[in-house]
Amino acid sequence: MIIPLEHVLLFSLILFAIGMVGVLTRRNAIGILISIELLLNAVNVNLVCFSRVSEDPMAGQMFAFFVIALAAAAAAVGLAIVVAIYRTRNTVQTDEIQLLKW
Amino acid sequence: MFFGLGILRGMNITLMNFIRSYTRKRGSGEIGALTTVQYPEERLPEKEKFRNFPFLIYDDKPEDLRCVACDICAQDCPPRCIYIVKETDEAGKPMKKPAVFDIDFTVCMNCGICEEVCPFDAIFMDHEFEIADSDRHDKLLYHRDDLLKTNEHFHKIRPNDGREVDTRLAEAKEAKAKKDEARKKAAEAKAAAKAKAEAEKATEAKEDKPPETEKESDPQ
Amino acid sequence: MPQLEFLIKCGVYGLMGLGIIAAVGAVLLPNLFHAGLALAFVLVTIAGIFMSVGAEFLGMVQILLYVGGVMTLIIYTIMLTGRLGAKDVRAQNRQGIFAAIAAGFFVCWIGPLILKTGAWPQRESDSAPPLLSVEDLGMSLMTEYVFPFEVLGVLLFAVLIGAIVIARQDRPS
Amino acid sequence: MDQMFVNIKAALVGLSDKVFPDWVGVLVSIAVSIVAIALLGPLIMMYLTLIERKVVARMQNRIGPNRVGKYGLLQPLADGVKMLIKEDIVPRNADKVLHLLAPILIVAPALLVFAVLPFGRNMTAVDLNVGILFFAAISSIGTIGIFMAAWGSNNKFSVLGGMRSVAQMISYEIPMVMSVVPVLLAVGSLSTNAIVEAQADWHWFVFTPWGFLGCVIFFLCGVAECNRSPFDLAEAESEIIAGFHTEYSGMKFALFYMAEFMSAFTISGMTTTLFLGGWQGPLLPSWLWFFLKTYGLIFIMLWFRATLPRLRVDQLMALAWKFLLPLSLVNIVATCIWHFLSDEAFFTPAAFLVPLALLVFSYWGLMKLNQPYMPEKRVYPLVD
Repeated sequence: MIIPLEHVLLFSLILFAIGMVGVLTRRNAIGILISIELLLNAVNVNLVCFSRVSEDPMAGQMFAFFVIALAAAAAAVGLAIVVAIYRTRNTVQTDEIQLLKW
Repeated sequence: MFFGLGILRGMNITLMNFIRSYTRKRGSGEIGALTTVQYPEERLPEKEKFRNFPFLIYDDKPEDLRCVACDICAQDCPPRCIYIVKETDEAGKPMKKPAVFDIDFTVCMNCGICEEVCPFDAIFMDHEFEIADSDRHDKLLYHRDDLLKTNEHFHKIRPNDGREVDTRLAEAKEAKAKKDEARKKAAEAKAAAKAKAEAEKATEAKEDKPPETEKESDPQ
Repeated sequence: MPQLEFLIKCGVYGLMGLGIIAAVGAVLLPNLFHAGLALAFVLVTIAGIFMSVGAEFLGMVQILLYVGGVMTLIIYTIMLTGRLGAKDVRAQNRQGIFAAIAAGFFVCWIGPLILKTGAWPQRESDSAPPLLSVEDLGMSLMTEYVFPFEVLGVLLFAVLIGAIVIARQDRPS
Repeated sequence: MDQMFVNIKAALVGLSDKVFPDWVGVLVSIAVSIVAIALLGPLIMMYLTLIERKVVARMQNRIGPNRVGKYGLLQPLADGVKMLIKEDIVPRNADKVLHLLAPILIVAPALLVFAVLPFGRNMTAVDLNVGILFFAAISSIGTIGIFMAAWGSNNKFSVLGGMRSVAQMISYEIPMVMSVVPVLLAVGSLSTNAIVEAQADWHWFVFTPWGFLGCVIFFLCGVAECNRSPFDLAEAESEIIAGFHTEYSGMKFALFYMAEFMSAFTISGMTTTLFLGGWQGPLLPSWLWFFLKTYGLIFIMLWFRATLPRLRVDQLMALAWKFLLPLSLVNIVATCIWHFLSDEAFFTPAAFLVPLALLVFSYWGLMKLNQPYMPEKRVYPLVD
């Protein structure tokens, strides 16, 4: 590690907090998805940095790898849902999508 | 049958063209030979049927051009790029000659209608096409003297048309000469008849006979 | 060579700073297209941090999958769903203050905990830090982590089909 | 001769080591590589434009540019001057920042890829151990730049072109990466240097059945990736003006142009590295071999451009998803078969013929499956 681990952890913490604010405040469904990607990436930074200092360096990187793949999957399905909602409701603002079934 | 065979065949054609452009002589007309003409240095021979901007024709000296300023071409010009003012003599009487004959080449669309409608074979389409200039307002507005070209020039660029026009003009001239002669003869005859009539009158003043020959001798 | 190390350190801290600024942009920018691009920038900086801690493969995968794949998908959807730069559409809902308080509380709670924990394992002393080669990663994917790997394959396959089914326009009658 | 450039760089670094402390030497070494690549990229681009115009002209029985300098050799400079002094127009309702950033964001990845190209023996700027992945990752960043250009211009044609371009790039990236996998299987490394080293002694991968197919797929996908004819739907002049760079003029347009030509070069260079043995070759210096092979591939690109008409959108997508992708997947299987049959020898008849049979069979099958619907030829009995 070229910089102390605490600093990376703080960085990822701030990133996570920012992503959290985004998830809580965005109206647009795609904006929420963007913020969720931020959260996942903050976690990934942690995983990779821990793998750098741990005795078993493989685990952290593997988990980060799986997280990236899962995030891609989540984004694909989430965006498909957003497109489907946009087709039927003609909006992607989450507070305008109030019906449970349409 | 083989997926992509057509593509390979097409690529073979372009490759052969690529190779032949080096091996075959430029301008030889063979397949694959370069067809480029390096324009300002080399030119293709001009075709006789090529038509471009109009010019005014004169026969011997620039003063007696064929144009009579009849204004037909100016009237028939689709973009109205011809402007004619008749020349006047000292007395202010219009003459059969243009004082101003302007053609705006920025407007002219090279249709050749002026040539077709001219009853006096005075305006023809030229082969001149390199008229580019840096000033589009003055340099491309051609005045009478810029437009004047000799009949020899016309023969040079369009020999067949020149010959045809010349024979037509010669015929017309001949016809005119014949007509003039006829008119002259008629005038003479008229004069003679008049003289005769006067003489007769003089003689018949005594005999009181009405003159009849005068009407019959009228040439037209 | 301490001077070079200093330069690299500066670079990494710079990347982190830029990443946080871009993350703020990704969350707050009213125009979603700009937000998406800011997120792409965050992802690139994170890839840079991965590279700097020796996870080259992961950094590259991050760029390839996230910037090349997910971001393209997100921007594509942003463009498809329209009404982008409309001034009258609010980007944020009314929970801004509460969210900021919650996030601030979160940071104030965890941050000191991180700083107080003095005993983070450090590997500064290792002259040749263990860089994981791509071969190692591949081997462990095929041995130790083969089950999650297979499950991931099935999941991605399901996602592929599911996304098509959900987003498809014309359903056969 | 072979190590000419390497020696020059070593001499420069040695010179700085005499004067400055040793850490400056590292920086000098980095700077030399960066400057060399930053000069090489635009230079290659400039002369590629000339080569393209010349070659395409010859294929169409014309001469091509020959006025500026001997054989038109100074034409790129004249073009450059023209580009620089042109008016730089930004549309009124454009997103100004994106409009400005997009060309930079498109050029930068195109130039970055040069870093992992092995130009000759010991002539890789950065010998990353994930070189191929770096290439794939960096060239996928270009899509973001295209999006920015398309959306920032605030122009219908730009957005249409950008959408087309991105759809095309995503689709073709998949068979492209898949066609690289056989090489990685055979070499066991992602480093470009290791791949070239593995192809010593004429063991070029293009001489194996899977390598030949992989080479063709990779090259075709590469042509599509850098939006060159016949896959240039994104900038189809007759349909959508110039696609995503419709609103660009002057130097910003030149940057797009530069990115296109530089990625054409890097695609060719990567194909050379992966399948044609890179800088391996007898007699001539290694870097000359690399450039010879690369320019040969670029000639094929120009040849495509002079021959083939533009594809339709559905044909383009069908080619990528229904033909190239399955074929490249089969190719991976064929490589595995080759690997186990050949038993570490490069050429054994069984290891050669079995994958060949598999590939020919799957090629034929895919061709049959992809047969487009052809309506029966209409007969007009009353006419004849």
